[in-house]
Amino acid sequence: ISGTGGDQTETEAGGSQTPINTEAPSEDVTVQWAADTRVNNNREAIFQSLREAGLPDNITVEVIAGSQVTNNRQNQYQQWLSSGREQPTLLMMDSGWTIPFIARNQLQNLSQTLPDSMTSRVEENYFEASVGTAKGANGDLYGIPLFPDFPTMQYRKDLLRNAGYGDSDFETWATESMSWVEFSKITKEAMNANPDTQYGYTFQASVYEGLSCCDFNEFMTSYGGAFFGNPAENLFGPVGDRPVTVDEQPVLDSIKMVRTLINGEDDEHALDGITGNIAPEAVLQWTEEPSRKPFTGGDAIMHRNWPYSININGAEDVFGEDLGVMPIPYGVTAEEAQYPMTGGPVAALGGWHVTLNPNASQLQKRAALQVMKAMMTEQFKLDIFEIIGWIPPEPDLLDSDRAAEVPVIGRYLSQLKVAGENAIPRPVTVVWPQQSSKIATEVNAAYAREKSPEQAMSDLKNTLEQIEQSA
Amino acid sequence: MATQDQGGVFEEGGDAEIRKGPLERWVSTVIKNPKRAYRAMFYVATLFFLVTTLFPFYWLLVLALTPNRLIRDMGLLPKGFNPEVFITMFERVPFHLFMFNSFVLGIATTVIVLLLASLAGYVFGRLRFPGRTALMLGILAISYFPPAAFFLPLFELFTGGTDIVLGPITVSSPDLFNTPAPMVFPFSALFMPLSIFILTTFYGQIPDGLEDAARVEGTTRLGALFRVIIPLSAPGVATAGVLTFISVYNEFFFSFLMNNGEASSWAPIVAGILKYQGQFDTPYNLMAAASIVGVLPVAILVIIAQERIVSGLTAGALKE
Amino acid sequence: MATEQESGDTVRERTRTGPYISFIRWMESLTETQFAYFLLTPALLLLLVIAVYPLIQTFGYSLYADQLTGTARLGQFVGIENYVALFSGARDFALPSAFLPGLSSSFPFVTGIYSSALMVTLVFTAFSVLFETIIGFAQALILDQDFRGRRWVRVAIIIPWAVPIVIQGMIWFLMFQPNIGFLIGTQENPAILNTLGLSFTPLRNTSDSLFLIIVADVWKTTAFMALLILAGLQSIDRSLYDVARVAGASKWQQFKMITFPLILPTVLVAMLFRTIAAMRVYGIIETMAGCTTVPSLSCLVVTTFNNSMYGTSATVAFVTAGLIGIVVSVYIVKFADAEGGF
Amino acid sequence: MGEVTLEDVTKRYEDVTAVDNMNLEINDGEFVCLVGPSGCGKSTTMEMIAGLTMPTEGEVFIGGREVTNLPPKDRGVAMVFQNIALFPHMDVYDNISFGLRLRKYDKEEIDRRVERASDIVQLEGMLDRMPDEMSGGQRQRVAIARAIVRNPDVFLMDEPLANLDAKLRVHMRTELQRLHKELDTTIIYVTHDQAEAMTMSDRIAVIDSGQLQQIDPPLTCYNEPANLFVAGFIGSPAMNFADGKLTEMGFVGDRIEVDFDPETISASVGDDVTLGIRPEDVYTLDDASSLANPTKQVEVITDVLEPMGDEIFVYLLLSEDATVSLDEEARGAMSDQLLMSVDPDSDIAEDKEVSVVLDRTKVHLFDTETGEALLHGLTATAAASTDSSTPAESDD
Amino acid sequence: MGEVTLEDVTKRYEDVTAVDNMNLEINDGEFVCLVGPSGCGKSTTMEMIAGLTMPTEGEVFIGGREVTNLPPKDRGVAMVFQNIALFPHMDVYDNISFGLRLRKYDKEEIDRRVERASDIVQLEGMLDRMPDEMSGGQRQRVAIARAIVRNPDVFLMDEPLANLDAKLRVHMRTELQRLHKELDTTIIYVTHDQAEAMTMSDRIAVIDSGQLQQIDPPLTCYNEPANLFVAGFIGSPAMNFADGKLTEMGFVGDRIEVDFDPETISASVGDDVTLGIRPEDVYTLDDASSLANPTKQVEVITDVLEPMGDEIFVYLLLSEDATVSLDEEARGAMSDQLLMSVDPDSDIAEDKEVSVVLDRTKVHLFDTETGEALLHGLTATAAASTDSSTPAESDD
Ligand SMILES: Nc1ncnc2c1ncn2[C@@H]1O[C@H](COP(=O)(O)OP(=O)(O)OP(=O)(O)O)[C@@H](O)[C@H]1O
Ligand SMILES: Nc1ncnc2c1ncn2[C@@H]1O[C@H](COP(=O)(O)OP(=O)(O)OP(=O)(O)O)[C@@H](O)[C@H]1O
Ligand SMILES: [Mg+2]
Ligand SMILES: [Mg+2]
Repeated sequence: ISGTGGDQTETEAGGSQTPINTEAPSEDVTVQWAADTRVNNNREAIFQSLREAGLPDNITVEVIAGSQVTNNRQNQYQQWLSSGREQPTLLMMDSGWTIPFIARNQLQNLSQTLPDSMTSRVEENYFEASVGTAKGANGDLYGIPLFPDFPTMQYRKDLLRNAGYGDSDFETWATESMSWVEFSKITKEAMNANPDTQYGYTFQASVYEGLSCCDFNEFMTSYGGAFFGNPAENLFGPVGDRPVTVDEQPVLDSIKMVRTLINGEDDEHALDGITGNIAPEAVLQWTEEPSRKPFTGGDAIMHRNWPYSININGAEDVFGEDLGVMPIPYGVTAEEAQYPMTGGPVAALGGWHVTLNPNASQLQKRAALQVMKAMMTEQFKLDIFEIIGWIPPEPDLLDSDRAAEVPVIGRYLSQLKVAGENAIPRPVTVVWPQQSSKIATEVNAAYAREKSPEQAMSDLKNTLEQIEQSA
Repeated sequence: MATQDQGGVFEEGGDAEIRKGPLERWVSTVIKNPKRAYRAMFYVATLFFLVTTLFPFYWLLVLALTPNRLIRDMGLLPKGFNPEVFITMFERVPFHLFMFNSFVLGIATTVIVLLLASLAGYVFGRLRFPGRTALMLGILAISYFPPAAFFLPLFELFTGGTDIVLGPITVSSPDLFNTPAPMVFPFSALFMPLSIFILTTFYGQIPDGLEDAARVEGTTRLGALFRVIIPLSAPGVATAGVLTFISVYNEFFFSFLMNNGEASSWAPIVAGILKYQGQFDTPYNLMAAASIVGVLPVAILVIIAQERIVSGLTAGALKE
Repeated sequence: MATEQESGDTVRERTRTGPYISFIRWMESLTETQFAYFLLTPALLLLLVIAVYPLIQTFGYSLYADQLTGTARLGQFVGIENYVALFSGARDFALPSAFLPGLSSSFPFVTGIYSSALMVTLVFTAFSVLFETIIGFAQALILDQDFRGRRWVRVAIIIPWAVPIVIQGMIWFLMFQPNIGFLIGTQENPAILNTLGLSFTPLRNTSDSLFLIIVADVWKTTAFMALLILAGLQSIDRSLYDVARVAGASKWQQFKMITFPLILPTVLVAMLFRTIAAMRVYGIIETMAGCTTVPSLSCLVVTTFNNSMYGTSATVAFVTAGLIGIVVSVYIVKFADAEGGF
Repeated sequence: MGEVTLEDVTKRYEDVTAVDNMNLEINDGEFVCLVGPSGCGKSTTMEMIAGLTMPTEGEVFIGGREVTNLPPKDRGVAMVFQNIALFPHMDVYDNISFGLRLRKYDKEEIDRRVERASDIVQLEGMLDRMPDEMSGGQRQRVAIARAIVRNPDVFLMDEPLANLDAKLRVHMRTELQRLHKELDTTIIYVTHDQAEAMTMSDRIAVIDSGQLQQIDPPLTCYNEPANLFVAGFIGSPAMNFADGKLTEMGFVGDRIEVDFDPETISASVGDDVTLGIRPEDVYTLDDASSLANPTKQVEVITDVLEPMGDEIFVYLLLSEDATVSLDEEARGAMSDQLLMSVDPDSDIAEDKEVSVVLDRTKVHLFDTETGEALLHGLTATAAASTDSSTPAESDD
Repeated sequence: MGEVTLEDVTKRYEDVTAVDNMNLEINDGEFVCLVGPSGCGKSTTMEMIAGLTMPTEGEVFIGGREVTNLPPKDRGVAMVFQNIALFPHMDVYDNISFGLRLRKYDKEEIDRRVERASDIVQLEGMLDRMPDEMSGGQRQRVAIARAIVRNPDVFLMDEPLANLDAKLRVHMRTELQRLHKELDTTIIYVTHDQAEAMTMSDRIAVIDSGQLQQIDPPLTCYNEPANLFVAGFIGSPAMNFADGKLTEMGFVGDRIEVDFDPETISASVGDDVTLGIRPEDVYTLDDASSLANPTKQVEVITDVLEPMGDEIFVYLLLSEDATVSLDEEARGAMSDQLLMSVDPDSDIAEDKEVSVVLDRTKVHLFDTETGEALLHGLTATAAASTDSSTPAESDD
C-alpha cells in the first residue's frame, strides 16, 4: 500500500504544460463543469447561450451543482485535484481562493497551453483586479474570470429626501463617492429625520472571512491602509518577504472610525470628525443576510452589500426606484493615500473564475477549451448577466445597452463600474486562510471594544508575521 | 409478574378520575394521597420536556411558513402563511432523492454495524478470553479520532489512489468515488465502536441460563445469539440501530467529501440541505421546510424501532 | 415422546452433511478463545482497513512538515517537531486559536481560557455531558412509564437527535441572531436572556457562544442519552421491583438500589461515548458561531485540514485523540467494576 | 397486628380468573398453608396480600386496616418469591440486608441479623458470593434469609423450600416454626409438600381454580375433607374413590359395599355417591385382626407392588378385566382400582387374589354430583355415626 | 446409544470445587437419580454432561463417544433446567417447539409433538400464553414439555417437578416413567423428593460435596447405605444414629446395646462405632409382638408427637435431662434422641416413660471415624449376618 501519497500528481502536473489543441474534437464529448446550484437551476438557458456563443453540437456540458457555501467547494476541489481525479474538467473557483490552487500546481496553466489570442483578451479587457486573482506568481494565467463581484453602498432615497437631500445629490454620489465623515453625518441626519427607522448603517463585521476579505479590507484600504505594504507589489506575495503593515495609522484610523459608527463619539478610541452611533452593535454578529434583512425590511438607511442584494432591494415590491446605490465611501482620497490602489471608494473584490483540471484527458481539455471560448464571448457574458445576474467581467460591457436593460441592476451599472475599477482583492496566498481568521478575530475584538485598536493591530501584526515566516 | 402494576406513578386508579373532578377536589385528594402529587409532577416534567424539545421544531415550522424575505424580527408566530414552501423545496432541489440516498446509506450502514457489532458484542459481553480488554480499549480508541484523521488515506483508497500489493501483483484500489461504498464503509467503521459497546453491555446481561437452554435445545452458540440473546436485548439492539442510522443521517464530513454532491452520486441529505443555500443569501424558509421533511422519516423510524421491534421481540421483561 | 420417530435427535443431526454443516461443526469445535477471535474477525478486519490503516498513515503525516505550495501534500520529515511546536505554543499562530491556555504570572495564572482550544473543549465537554446525562436520565425515566401517548412523547424527545447539524445550527443561530431571533433583543429592548447577562451579540463572543452551543448541544444530544438509558431500563427484570417493593423500598430507594446499579453499565457506555463525541465537537460550532469564535480541538483539526496543513492537522488529531484517551481512562479506572467490561 | 382478611377478592387476567371471590380470614400469629393444584391461584393470592397485584374486585385487610390500595412497603409484609428473584448485582450479604438497609438500620444491627439469618439457612461463609455463583438451593436459601431478617407483621412464603433437599428442608421447617413462635408473626405459606403443610400449619387453606375449598386445621382437612376435591388433594398417595349408589342398605358400589343407615346423612336413597378410603385404611385379612370395625371383605387381585422403603404400595384391581395398572391418572383416583399401603415386611405378592377390608371408621362418603362430603367415618354398628368428630380423635 | 460415563471429572470454580473427581457409569436406558444436599454439585454434574460447563479435569462420554469438547447440540441430550429458563420472548408453543424448529421438522410433525407434550404436562389450551402470564408450576411444566418433545439419547432433568403439587407430581412421575419405558432413553434426574427418587429410578447416585458416595438401586441405598452420609441422607425422616463402642458383646452405647459377635465385621473391638436404625424399625413393646428379632428393650421418654395423617412420629428422649426436643438438627440425627414412627391409631401419649425395641434385622453399624458401613441387619442369633442381601429382600 502506497506511502504518504499526494506526490503522484507532480508528474501529471508537468503534463499540463503541453499546449491544448484548439481544434474542436469531432467525437461526442461531455464536459463536466463543477459549478453551483444557480448554474444548475438555469442550465437550459445557459446551455442555449453557450451554443449560440459557438459551442459545437458534439460537446455537451454536464453541471455539477456544488454547494454555494464557498468553503465547502474549496474543500471538495482540494481533494479532487490533489488526488489527481480527471473529473470534473472545468471548475468554478472563487477568486478568493484560486491562488492557493495555483501555488500547488493544481490548475492548468492557461498562459502556456491556451492560444495567446485567448489569454491576452483576458489580460487586456477584463477587470484588472479580477484577473490578478487568477494569476500565478510567475504572472501566468490559470483561470478565466467568469464574473466579478463588488460591494456597493445602498441607501434609501426616500428617507434621505426627508433629510433634505435630493436627486441631484443622488446623481453625484452615484459616481463620486463621499467620505466617511460625510457619510456618517448624512446618515445621522437621515436618522434624525426618520425617527421610526431603527438603524442608520448596516454592514457585516461578524468574525468570518467576509470581515477580513471585505468589510475590514474596504475600511482599511479606504483610509489608505494595507495588510502588507504596497498592494500593487505585495498583495499576492511574496509570502514571508513583505512587510506587515496592519499597525499603521490608516488602519488604526479605520478601526476607530468603525468604533465611532457603532459606539458613538465618546468611545475612548473614537475618530475625530466621524458622526457616531449610526450602526447597531449587532453588526458585530452579522454576515450578509442578517445585515440585509433590516434594510430590506425598511429598518435601515444605509447598507453595504454585494450586487445580489441590489436585485432584491431594488425590486419593485421593495424599494424600486427609491433604492440608491453608490460606491463605498472613502477615508482618504487615492492621492492622499500612502500606497497605490488604496484610498478612494474602494470595493472588496469577489467573484468567480473558471479553471481547467490539469488531470483531464487531452480530449476533455480540447472540449473544455471550446466551452471556455464560448464563455469568453460577449454574447455569453451578457446572456448570463440576464440569466443569473453575474456581472460581466469586462468593464466595457457595463456600458453596453444590453446590460443597461437588465432589470433592476441595469440601473446601477455606472456605480458598479466605479466599484470594479477601484476593487481591491484580498491578499490571497497559500497562507491567507490562516491569516484571514486571525484578522477577523482581532478586528472584531477591536470593533467590539475588547481591545484597543493599537493593541489589537500590534497583536495581529505579530501573528501575521509569524504566519508569513512559517510559509 | 404483576408487571401491569409497574406503571410507576400510575400505580392505582385510571386518569379518568382526574378529568371529571374539579380542581379543588383534586387538590384535596392530592393532599390526602401523595401519589397524585407524584402524578402531577410527572405531568409537569413531561410537559416541560415536551416543550423544550419541541419548541425548536415549532420555531423551524415558523421559519418554514414565513416567506424568506419576511424572516426578520421574528416573534412566536409565523409572519404570513406560506405552505407552498413544502412544494417549492422539492422544485428547487430534488430533496426526495437526497433523502432516498440517506436512507440507503443509513440502512446499509446499520445492517453492517448491527451484524458485526452483534458478533463482537457477543464476544465481549459473554466470552472470557485473553486479549479481551486490550481489544476493547483498542476499538474504543478508534472513536477518539476526528473524522479528518481518517480522511486522506481513505479518500485515496476509495478513489483508486492506493496500490494494493497482493503477492506478486500490484493493483490499484478501485475508484469508488460517487458510489455508496466510500461512505458506507467509513460510517460502519466509525460508528461501530459505539454499537459494540452498547451491545456488549446488553448481551452481557442476559442470564446464562437462557443461552444454555437454547444450546441444549440444539442451537449453535451463534444460533443462541440470534435466536435468544439478540431478541432479548431488543431494546439495546434497536437503540444501537437507531443511533447508527441517525448518525449516518447526520454525518457531514465523509458525506460531503466522498461524492460530488449530486443526488445521482449518492450524496445524502446534508448535501441536499446545503444546496438551498446561496453564496450570500440563505433561504431559511426552504431549509427549515427541508429539515422538517427530512426529519419526518426518522420520526417514523423511531416509532417503528421503539414500538414494533422492541415490543415485538421482548414481550416480557427479562426473567430467568 | 414421539415414539414413532425411531431416530433420535443425534441421529438426525449426524446424518446431515454438506459444507454448511461441516462449517458449523468446525465452528462449534473451536475453543472459547478461538471462537471469540473468529467472531471478531469481520469487525476487526473492517476496522483494520477503514480505521487502523488510515490512522497509521495519518500518524505518518504528523511527522512531516506542512507544505502549502507545490503538488506534494507534505513537506519534509520533521519527526516529532509538530508535536513539540503544538505543545510549546509555537504553532498557535497557524491555528484559529491557541492550543493550550497561556500561563501568566498573575492570578488566575492562566490566560486565554476561552481562546484556547483545550479549555473550550473541556468546558464544553464537562457541561454538555453533565446536563445531557441528567436530563437524558430524567427523560428516560419518563419514557419508561406506561401512559397514554407515550409513543408520541418518545418520538418528541428523540427527534432532536435526528436533526442534521446544519439545521440544528440554523435553528439556534437564528434564535440568537439580532434582528431575527426573538431570544435576543437590542439595547433599547432587551430580551429576558439579555437581562440575565447574555450579550447582545452573543454569537461573536466566546463565552456566550459557548454557553449557547452547550444549550443547543444538550437540546439535540440529550436524546442520545435518553434513548440508551431507556433501553437499559427496559431490560431490567421487573420482578426485582416486586421484591424491592415488598421489602419496603420507596420509589427513590428502588431507583437508587435497583434501577441505578442495573443501568449503570449502560449509562457509563452512554456517557463514555458522549464524552468522546463532545471532545470532538465541531459541527454545531461551525454552524452557530464559527471556529474562530469558539475554537474546539476538532475545529483546529478541520481548519488546518481545510488549509492544507496536513502535518499540523494530523498532529492535532493525534493529540486530540490522546487527550480523549486520558479523559476516557479516568472513566475506565473509576468505573472498571461497574462496567464489568474492562 | 397481623390478621389478614380477604373479602370477596377476585383477580381476573384477560382470559383467566386467577382468584375467584375469595374470602379468607387469617388470625394474628397464625401459620396458614395455601395448597392447591398448580395454577390454582396461590401465588396470585399472595401477591394481592403483598400489594403487588391489585384485586379486580374485593378488599384486602391487614391488621384490621384496609390496605387494598396501599403500596407493598406500607403493608408490613415480607415475602419469599416463588421465582426467587435475587438481585443479580448484589452479593448474598447485600441481598439479605436489602430490606434492613432500606430502613437504615445501623451497620452492627444489620450484621447481626444477617449473620443470624444466614446461619438459619446455612449459608455461612457464602455472604460474598454473587447469585450467579450459587446452586439453585443456595439461591432459594438466600431468598428465605432475605425475608426473615426483617420483622414484618406478615410473612408470605411462596414455596420457599421447593429447591431444598429433604434434610435441609426438615431443618428449615423447624427453623421457620421456631421463628414463628418467637416472633409470633402471621405466616402464609404456599407449599405442595404435604408433609410441610401437615406439620407446620395451624390451618390449611385448600384452593382449587381460584376458589377456596376448605380452610381447617391439617388433621381436619385430612380426616374430614369438605369435599371430593379436598379429599383427593390432601394425602399422598391420594384417597381411593369408588362410585356407587346410596341404597337402603348403605353404600353399594361395583364391588364394594358398606352398610349403614342412609337416614343419618343428608342425601336421599338412590343418589349417586362416592366412597372414599385412604390407602392406609385398606387392610389385608391378615392385618385386619387389629381392626375393630372392618367392612365386608372385598375380593381383589394384587397388581403392581411399589416398595417405598418404609412401606409398600399395593395396587389392587377390583375387576379382573382391569389390567392396565400404571395408566394415566391411575393411582387411587379410579374406581376399578384400589391402592393399599402395607408394612414393608408383609408377604404380599403381585398378581394374587386376595381379600381386603376397609376400616369402617375411616370411610368417607361424598355426593358424587356436588362433591360435598356426606359423612366421615362409620361406627361399629350399621347405624351411621351422627357426630362429625373424627374417628382418630374419638380413638384417643 | 445413551450410556453416560464420567471419568475422573472435576469442576473447580475459583474457590469452590463443585465436582470432585467423579466417576460415574450410567447404562443405556437407565433411569438414575442424583441426590444430595443443596450445593453438592448435582446441577454442575448435569451441566457437564450437557456440555454447558467444561470440566476442569476428566472426560465425559455419551454413547461411547468422547464428548468432553463437543457442543451441547451434538451430544443428543435434552435438559430440564433447575431455573426453568423459559425463553421470555416466546409463547408456550414456541418454547416447546424451539428444538424441533431448529431441526426443521415439518409443521405438522411439530404440531403433533407439541400437542402430545402439552397434553402430558396438562397445558392444553395454554399454548399461546407468554411465560410471564403463567404460574410457577405451569412454567415448570412448559420446561418439561420443551425437553420431552425431542428425541434425545439422554434426558437430563434438574428438579423438574419442584414446583408441582403432589397430585400433578405423581401424574408427571408416571408420565416420565412411561416415557422412559417407551423411548428407552437414558434419564438422569435430580430430585430431593425421596419418594421420587425411590419410585422412579433404577439406581440412585448419592453425592456429597462433589463426591459420589454411592450409586445403587434405591432399596439397596435405603437398606444398605454405603456410609453414614448415605444412611442419614436417604430416608425421611432420617435414620436414628447412636454413638457407641464395639465391645466383645457387640454394640454398646449410652442407652442402647445390641449384642452380636464383633468378629464378623471388619472393625476391631474398642473402635468407635455408630449404630443406625430407621424410625419405622423402632417398636413399642405393644407392637413388638410381630417382631421376630427384637433387640433388648430401651427405656425412653416420649417427647413430642407429630401426627402426619397416615402415621405419627414420636420423638423419644434417651436421657431424662435431654429436654429440648424441637431443637436445631434435632430430629433423628442426635444420639440422645430417637425418632419412632407408629400407626396413627396407636394410643401413645406425650411425656410417658415407655420401652421400645429395635428390629435386629434392620440395625446398621458404621465406623464412626470413616463413616463406612460395617454391617446391615443382624440375624436372630447374636451371630452377625455375613451376607449382604437386604432383609427386605430376604423376606420375600
Ligand atoms: N459460577 C459459579 N461460581 C462459583 N461457584 C459456583 C458456581 N456455580 C456453582 N457454584 C458452586 O458449586 C457448588 C455446586 O453447585 P451446584 O449448582 O452443582 O449444586 P446443586 O447440587 O445443584 O445444588 P442445589 O440442589 O442447591 O441446586 C455450589 O457450592 C455452588 O455454590
Ligand atoms: N400475568 C398473567 N396473565 C395472565 N394469566 C396469569 C398471569 N399470572 C398468572 N396467571 C394465571 O393465573 C392463574 C393463577 O396463577 P398463580 O400464579 O396464582 O398460580 P399458583 O397457584 O401460584 O400456581 P403454581 O403452584 O403453579 O405456582 C394461572 O392459571 C396462571 O396461568
Ligand atoms: Mg405460584
Ligand atoms: Mg442445582
